[in-house]
Amino acid sequence: MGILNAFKVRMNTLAIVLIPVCIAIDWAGHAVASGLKLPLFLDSIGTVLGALLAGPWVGGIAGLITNFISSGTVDPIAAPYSIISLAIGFAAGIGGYYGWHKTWQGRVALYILIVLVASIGSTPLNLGLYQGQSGVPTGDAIYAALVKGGWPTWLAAYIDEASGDIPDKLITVVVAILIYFGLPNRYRALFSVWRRTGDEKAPAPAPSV
Amino acid sequence: MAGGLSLYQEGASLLHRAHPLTKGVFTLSVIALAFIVPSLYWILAIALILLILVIVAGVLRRLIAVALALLLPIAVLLLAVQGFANPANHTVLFAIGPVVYYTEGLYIAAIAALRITCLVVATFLFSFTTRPADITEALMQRGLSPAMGYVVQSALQIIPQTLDMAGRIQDAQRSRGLETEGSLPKRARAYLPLMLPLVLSSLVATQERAMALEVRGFGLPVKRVRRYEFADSAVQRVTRWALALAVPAAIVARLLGWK
Amino acid sequence: MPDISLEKVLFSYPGGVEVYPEPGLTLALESGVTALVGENGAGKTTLTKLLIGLLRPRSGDINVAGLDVSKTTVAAMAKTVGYTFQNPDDQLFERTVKAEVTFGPRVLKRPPADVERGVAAAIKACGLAGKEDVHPHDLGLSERKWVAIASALASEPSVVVLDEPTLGQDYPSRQRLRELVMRLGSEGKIVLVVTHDMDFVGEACPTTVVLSHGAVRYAGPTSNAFGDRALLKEAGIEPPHVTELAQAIGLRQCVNEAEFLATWRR
Amino acid sequence: MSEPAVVFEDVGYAYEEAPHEAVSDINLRIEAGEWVGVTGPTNAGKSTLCLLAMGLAPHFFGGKLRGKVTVLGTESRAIKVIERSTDVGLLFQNPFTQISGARERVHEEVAFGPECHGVAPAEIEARVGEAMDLVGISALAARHPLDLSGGQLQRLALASLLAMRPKVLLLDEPTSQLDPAGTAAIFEVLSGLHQSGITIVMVEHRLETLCELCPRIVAMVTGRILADGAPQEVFNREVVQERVGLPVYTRLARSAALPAPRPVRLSESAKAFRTPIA
Repeated sequence: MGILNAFKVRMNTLAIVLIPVCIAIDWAGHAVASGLKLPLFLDSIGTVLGALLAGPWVGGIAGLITNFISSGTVDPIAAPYSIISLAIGFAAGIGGYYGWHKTWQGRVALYILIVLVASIGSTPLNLGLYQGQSGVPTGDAIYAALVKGGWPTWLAAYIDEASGDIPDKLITVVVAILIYFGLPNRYRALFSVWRRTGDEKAPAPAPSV
Repeated sequence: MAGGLSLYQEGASLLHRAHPLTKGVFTLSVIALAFIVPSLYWILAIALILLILVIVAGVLRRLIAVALALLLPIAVLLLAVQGFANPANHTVLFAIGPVVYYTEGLYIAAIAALRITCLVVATFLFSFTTRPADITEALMQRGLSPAMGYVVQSALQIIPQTLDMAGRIQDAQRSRGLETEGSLPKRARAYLPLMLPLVLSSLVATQERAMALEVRGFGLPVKRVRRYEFADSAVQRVTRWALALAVPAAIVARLLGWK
Repeated sequence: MPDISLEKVLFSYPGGVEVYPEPGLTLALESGVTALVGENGAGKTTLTKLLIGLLRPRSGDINVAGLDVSKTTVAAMAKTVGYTFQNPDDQLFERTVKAEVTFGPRVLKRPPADVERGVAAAIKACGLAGKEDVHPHDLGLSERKWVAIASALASEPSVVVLDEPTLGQDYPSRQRLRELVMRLGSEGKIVLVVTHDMDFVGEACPTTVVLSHGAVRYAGPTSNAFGDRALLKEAGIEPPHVTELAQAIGLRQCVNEAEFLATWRR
Repeated sequence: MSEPAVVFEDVGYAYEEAPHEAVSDINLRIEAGEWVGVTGPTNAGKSTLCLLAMGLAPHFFGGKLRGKVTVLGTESRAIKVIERSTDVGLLFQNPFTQISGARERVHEEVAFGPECHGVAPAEIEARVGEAMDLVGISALAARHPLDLSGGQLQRLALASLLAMRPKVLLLDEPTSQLDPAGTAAIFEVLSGLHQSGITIVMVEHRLETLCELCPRIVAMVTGRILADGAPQEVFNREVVQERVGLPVYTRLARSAALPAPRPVRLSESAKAFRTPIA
């Protein structure tokens, strides 16, 4: 099946070294956003960028470990959501494999896919952990209003979660794609070995002399 | 400049000395059990055990500082929303004008908040008493690939380095006239000029770092050297198994009607 | 009135010791090219950051080209001070050299005609003509450094701060840098060069300030700056190669090649 | 006659998708125990020379290699970089990218390479102690690598290579990002290594330093070798002076119209300037 080809990856040293860098970009993306007091998390830019550059495994593992590390250092509640970050990395990697980030329709599709993965995946976790709330005050206000209005809790929980994911993932995907196309060609090429099949050679970055 | 990212605090307590795997299994099992056990009393019992261990480990004060900042907003949000809007609500606790607050929601929110507290406390307890390098080393001794071990370890160091870089970049861009304060659109426009240099430099460094690793033989298919041994004991092995088995046992008990 | 003045400036980093010991740093700089030298941790970079307001002193006054720094935002200071950091990669982010160099004047909202003139002049002065459309990261480190210098010059600032501009530069590049700072100095700008490169100091900077452990140990003509051996050692300074040669053959102190040749011929 | 350390035979190399070769027509033979300085302006191909000797070009970069690069008797095409790493070490410009990032103590960082090679623990310990001693960072053994200064980090990176017991060291502008104190410390270590018989190939653009340290200099321009020989020989050639530049001393002697061969080092220069012109 075609889609599985995206996962047939040779992890060379470069791909392995790229993963911690993507994790650090996830962190920095969030730190810079909170430094500027932007009302968004923006903590998966590295995951999406890594997936677009080097495939679903790099993106997925970066997402997974970003969450593991946050859980162990600043926010233990992030731990169960590691699985969602893994899925976001996979989704972006599959989109990247098919080159969705290169066309306008594709970019919209990539965004929608990531929002769906994030919101559908997080809802059951929110139900188990928070009785369906998302822990974000505005989303939780919507949740309270909907439940009060007689909506089923799972649907209210989904809308609560999605209300946060829709703007956050929009900016995440836009920023990741802007960064991707802001890179010099040789760096895009450097990490794109995974797109080729059967070719063992890395492409051509001229080193700074 | 910061070293690696870690909450670890030197110590000699029972928890500090325990095998990393014992602590890991304990943490995961306790968190799972907190969400499986059926009633408030059971959760309180788990919380009590955790509290005792926190005191034993000598990290009570630090734990309160970090955990409270995290848990307080969540607890408030849960108590406010669930007491007000939960499908099970029917016993009125109090009413302020049109806003009615219910007992059932309060109880449900309290249980959820306590479970999250167990999750947070157990995790911090683990982080406070276990060196990150020990976790990866212990896992690698049990078959985690050296590549994954490398990824986790180096991420812990690259993160603080990258955050330092973010500070330098902010200085550099502000010196060019970039505004990082003011209205939301103004601040939002500063995001890319702050992020892009960081991403570019990080990726450039990736190439050289990959070469530097190959130059040191990283990735050679050799039998891994154990960097150090962890003290283990029969008691710890039994504890690990008991804790690991307690989770499926509790699930089965719940399915059989444990209330 | 001097063009830059610091008056009893005290500063410490959070949790750190005083960078400038009591009664604080007092220093006056005139227009022209001044080298700021001293050992690592002497307080050189802290000083330059204080000048543009990135760091705020706990007490004391700082005036730069008629501006009271304490009453001015960093963004407003950027109109007057062009600052080039040591590592160009901490600031490069645009897709072309031209866009990168234009960024500063653009966010400073200079009139389009000024932007165009400043950018064109900066690109030319930094030897980047013909490379306007290249991605900055497709250039080598030394050329990226030139892009950062051009970015600082593009807003036509009256004060220019260069942090370790010669690091990693080859000979032709250093020559161009020398010509550039000397020209800026002769145009009446205040140019402050933070460096460990004493050959460059001797060739390009008529005035030198030696900072050691947060205190000004020497401020005056560069030609007399390399006399006190003990001070040089303390401030981590290796005198210029020319000075060593002059000393070896018993000539009076020389700090650059022209001076050496003139003295030797006599 | 012992086997040469590094041999380039008619080597040309183009990075993948690059329109031109980065280096061309390189013929170079470096004997075991030599200390060779490589210099030249930006884009001369100096770094590429190191990458070729290490085997990173073409193994890491792909691209097209003509001719033969043979290091310690093995042609670069025939051996992977990770296998080569026991005999050949490459030190880069930036100290921060060279620490593995996976170790929390200086001594553990030094042990990283030998561990990758599966060296026995007792042997690793001995090598780590020896390597830290050689570069003078034993006192920092228990520190976190990221707490070190740039100069200390670069010495740590060097110790990490030495712990692999290389016979050939390639250094690509090892001190260009360091201050004078850090630079002096590195060069002192290198002098010691040269004494002990290690072959050193060092890219450096500070010509005065190069002339003081290296008995042999290779000057490159636009991917080709322009001159190869003793410092005085190389910097007395007109073409080198035009396209690479001169050490301060040689330039002064030239400006003063001192007779050739002009001095390249401080001591010779002092002598030359003291001698009255006939």
